[in-house]
Amino acid sequence: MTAYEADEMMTVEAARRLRDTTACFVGIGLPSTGANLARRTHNPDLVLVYEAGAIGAKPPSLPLSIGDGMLGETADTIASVPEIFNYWVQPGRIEIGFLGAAQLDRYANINTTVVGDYANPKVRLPGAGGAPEIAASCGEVVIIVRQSPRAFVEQVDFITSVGHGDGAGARERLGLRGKGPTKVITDLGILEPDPETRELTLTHLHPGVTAEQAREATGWDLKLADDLQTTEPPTEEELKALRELLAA
Amino acid sequence: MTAYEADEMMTVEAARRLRDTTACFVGIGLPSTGANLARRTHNPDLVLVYEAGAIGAKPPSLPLSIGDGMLGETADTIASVPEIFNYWVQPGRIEIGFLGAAQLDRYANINTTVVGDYANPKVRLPGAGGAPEIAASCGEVVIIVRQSPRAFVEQVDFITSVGHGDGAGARERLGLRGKGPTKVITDLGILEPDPETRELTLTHLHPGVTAEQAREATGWDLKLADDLQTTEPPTEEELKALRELLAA
Amino acid sequence: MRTHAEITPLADAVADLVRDGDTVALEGFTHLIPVAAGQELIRQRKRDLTLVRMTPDIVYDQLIGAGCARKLIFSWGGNPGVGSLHRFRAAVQAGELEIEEHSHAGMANRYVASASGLPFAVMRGYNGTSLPEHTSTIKSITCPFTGEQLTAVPALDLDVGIIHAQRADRDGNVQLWGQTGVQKETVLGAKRSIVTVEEIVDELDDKPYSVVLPRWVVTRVCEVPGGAKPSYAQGYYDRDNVAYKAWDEISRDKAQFDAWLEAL
Amino acid sequence: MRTHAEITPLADAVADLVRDGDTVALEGFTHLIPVAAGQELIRQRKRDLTLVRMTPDIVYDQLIGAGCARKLIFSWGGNPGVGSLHRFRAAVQAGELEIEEHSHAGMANRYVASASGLPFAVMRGYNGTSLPEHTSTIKSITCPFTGEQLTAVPALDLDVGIIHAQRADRDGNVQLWGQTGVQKETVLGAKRSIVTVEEIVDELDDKPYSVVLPRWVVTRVCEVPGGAKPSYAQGYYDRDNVAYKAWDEISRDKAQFDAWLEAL
Repeated sequence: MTAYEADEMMTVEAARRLRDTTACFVGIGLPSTGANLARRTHNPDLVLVYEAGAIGAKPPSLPLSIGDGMLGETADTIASVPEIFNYWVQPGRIEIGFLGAAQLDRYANINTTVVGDYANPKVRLPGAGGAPEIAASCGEVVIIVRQSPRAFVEQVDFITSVGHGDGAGARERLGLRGKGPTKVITDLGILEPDPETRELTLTHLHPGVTAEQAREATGWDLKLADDLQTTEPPTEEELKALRELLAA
Repeated sequence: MTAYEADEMMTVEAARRLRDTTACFVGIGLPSTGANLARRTHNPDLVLVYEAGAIGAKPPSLPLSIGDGMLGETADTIASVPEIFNYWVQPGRIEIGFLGAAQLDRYANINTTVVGDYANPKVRLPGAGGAPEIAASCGEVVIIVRQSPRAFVEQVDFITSVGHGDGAGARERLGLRGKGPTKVITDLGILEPDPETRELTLTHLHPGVTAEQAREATGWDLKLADDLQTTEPPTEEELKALRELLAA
Repeated sequence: MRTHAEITPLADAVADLVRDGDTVALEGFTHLIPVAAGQELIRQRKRDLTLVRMTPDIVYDQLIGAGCARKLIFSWGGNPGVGSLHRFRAAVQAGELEIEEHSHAGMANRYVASASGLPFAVMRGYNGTSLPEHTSTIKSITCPFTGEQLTAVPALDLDVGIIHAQRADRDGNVQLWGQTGVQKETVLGAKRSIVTVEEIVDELDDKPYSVVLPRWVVTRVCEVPGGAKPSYAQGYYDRDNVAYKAWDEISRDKAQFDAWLEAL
Repeated sequence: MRTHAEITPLADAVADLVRDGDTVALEGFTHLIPVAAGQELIRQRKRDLTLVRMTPDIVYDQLIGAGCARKLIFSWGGNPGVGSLHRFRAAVQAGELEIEEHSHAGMANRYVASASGLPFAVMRGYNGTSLPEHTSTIKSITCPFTGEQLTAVPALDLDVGIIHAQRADRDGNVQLWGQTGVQKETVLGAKRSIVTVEEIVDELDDKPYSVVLPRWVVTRVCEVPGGAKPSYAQGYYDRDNVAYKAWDEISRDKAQFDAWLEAL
């Protein structure tokens, strides 16, 4: 079996989650890699939607930015940015939103705005972009993020995009119509919201990773699922497709 | 001098009113004839906007309907119908709205909806179409309509499109941002709102028409301007252009 | 999840997707009016429909005359460039058809709200007109920033959106071009959609002022050449102005209309 | 009335149309970013600007670093695919730049409201996020039909809208194509507009996903080949990813940035 990196496991697992998906809203970076890999492996019909306007983009290599020319040139259609958000994201037309995060809390709320105080920030991050409405309105959200105590925090400094708010019933109270984050895929394993409490729970470990490692990489007292499972390692085909994609 | 019909005088006079206009929103029928004549005579740069989406249409002949293929094919650009109303009409971007009317009252309020009671109509007319917002938001409105006691009534049965409401200050109270009707051009002459009361006043008679004829064709006690003038008869060139347009 | 529009005969699409009592919009502003689909609704004797259309023209005159409609939501009902719609006019004057009447701007914004997944849209409009006295779906709304009074209109609650387009590919990606009115909003704003097309092609190519509706937001595509006649399909055929004028004659007289209906 | 856009050098357009203290939007979403126009604002030492842009990228880093901006209205401030905007980040962390922060959907709707002549737009958004605590231009609004709580955002009050396009004709009709973001709204929503173009041509022809801004809604057109570099202009040149990465180095260090500014 070919050796692989933790990031490769993460990306392959993300791609697998798009097996039965019609349309996916893609953020730049890890989400874009995962979604493009899915289109080359498990789901050639997968519709990739990017916030700069491309619907059904089929990029020949990984775009560096969200509005690269190759996205528009290979798209089934192009929408204006207002149309993307108003006609495509807002009505819940897109099944899965694929997001990254700078900080994430136990209810999968995402911070990409600021570390520290908003008025006197320790680190100013880029901000919201398209994420808040993707997180609110896509059918469900899959988050791809490397797991570390700096990223997985007890409480995010700023809620840029709502995951499960303060827990059970929060999304309903806030009038958010999508299901919210259903999976957080990391370089160590997979977290899913507990069906009752909505707290993120470790359900899968990637091969070779221990539960202790995952708990140490988490800034809160991470709960483990009763039937904690091991992720299937990447197949030869998956790895080959991923490496070709990254090299293109 | 060539003989001419009353309708020709009316249309020629309407075209003259577009001499210094950048963009004109065109209704079908008499308004379309007048606007297309203006583009062939006094104002070749005149931008014709039609509600089906054509902006800058240059039709080679008179379109039968508001969305004829020749309008789109000759346009500078085409907008969707929501865009036409939201981005072009509503912000007051269009200087002149050219409208017709089934009924008109002394404050230039227009009825194109119903004769008689709304719930039990004597005659059901087509309805509002684009007119209410054209009348509300275009910089000003020019109405072209044949004058008769049936059309020029004391009170319209239904206000489809607001002219000057119940008189001075009405448009301001209603929050309507365009100036409203500034001219009503008929087959007999021209009516303009009194600067104080906003009541339509006869300011011009077409050559050969008497004030008495105009008053008889009006369902209210029509006021005459102190300096009642006679319209310039159509020139040879104007008539030639109009007849070519109608024959095309 | 649905990934591709299904390509079927029109009769199947109408039978499968349109139910008695549905709210159905057939759109196309002068251009690309889905006439064949409307006539299929008549043939299948659909009843109690709430019909929605900015400019009900002859196909709506036919649907109303044939007794398919319980209610009409519209903004301009006439035979463009010709005159009245006599079946529509007769039904309204006889009080046999419930109407909900707006302006074009109001209808366009209602379609936009539907396509946007919003319950309403905001616009400037209707102030000082008689429409709000007779139409309950026009309300006032205050700007929370400036205090200005504006107008709100609700989203249309469309069960089925029906349009005609020039082309589709074999996956059901639909393309229309030229003056495309509110057709995108009609499909995106409805629960189910039927698109009749002039032809199904192997591959779509670029066209000026093109609207593409991707395969996954369209329910059915039906190949119906000439499906917009007597309106026009840019690149395929022109508007049949003679037919529009001839309709005036037919619809004016109930007996002639009944004979037309019999022969349909 | 203005019937044609005026065609002038960029320096004249900026000198004539942009005043200190103005609210100015330079738009272009990755594609067609009006970089040359932004740098002309720097050269002319414009001050106290309220700068508006969904995705302030390196040209806004330059404007902020050069001291042109009093305030920034934005939704995502980063160097796409590279990392941070260091001049922007330094200014915010030092409290030297007032910010008004939205999401992309909020900003897009603010542009739509401006282009529509409305004081606000309605959307679903911001519920449960921390943004409303810090941004006063986010308010709640109730649907008058359903009672549902939605979000309102105000129109942008733009003095000048600046975009880059591929082409214009000699009358000033402007054409851009490909991914065109919020550029139409930027021009239609501003009191005055400047459009830099790759080239001025005798006649525009059809292009896929083309936006045409007619001559009478554009104030100035300026021929500036390469005016979007290091971003890209579809059909003319690709994105210069190396330059985006190199900017990280320059902007990270105040002394290097000052040298860059001196040389501009």
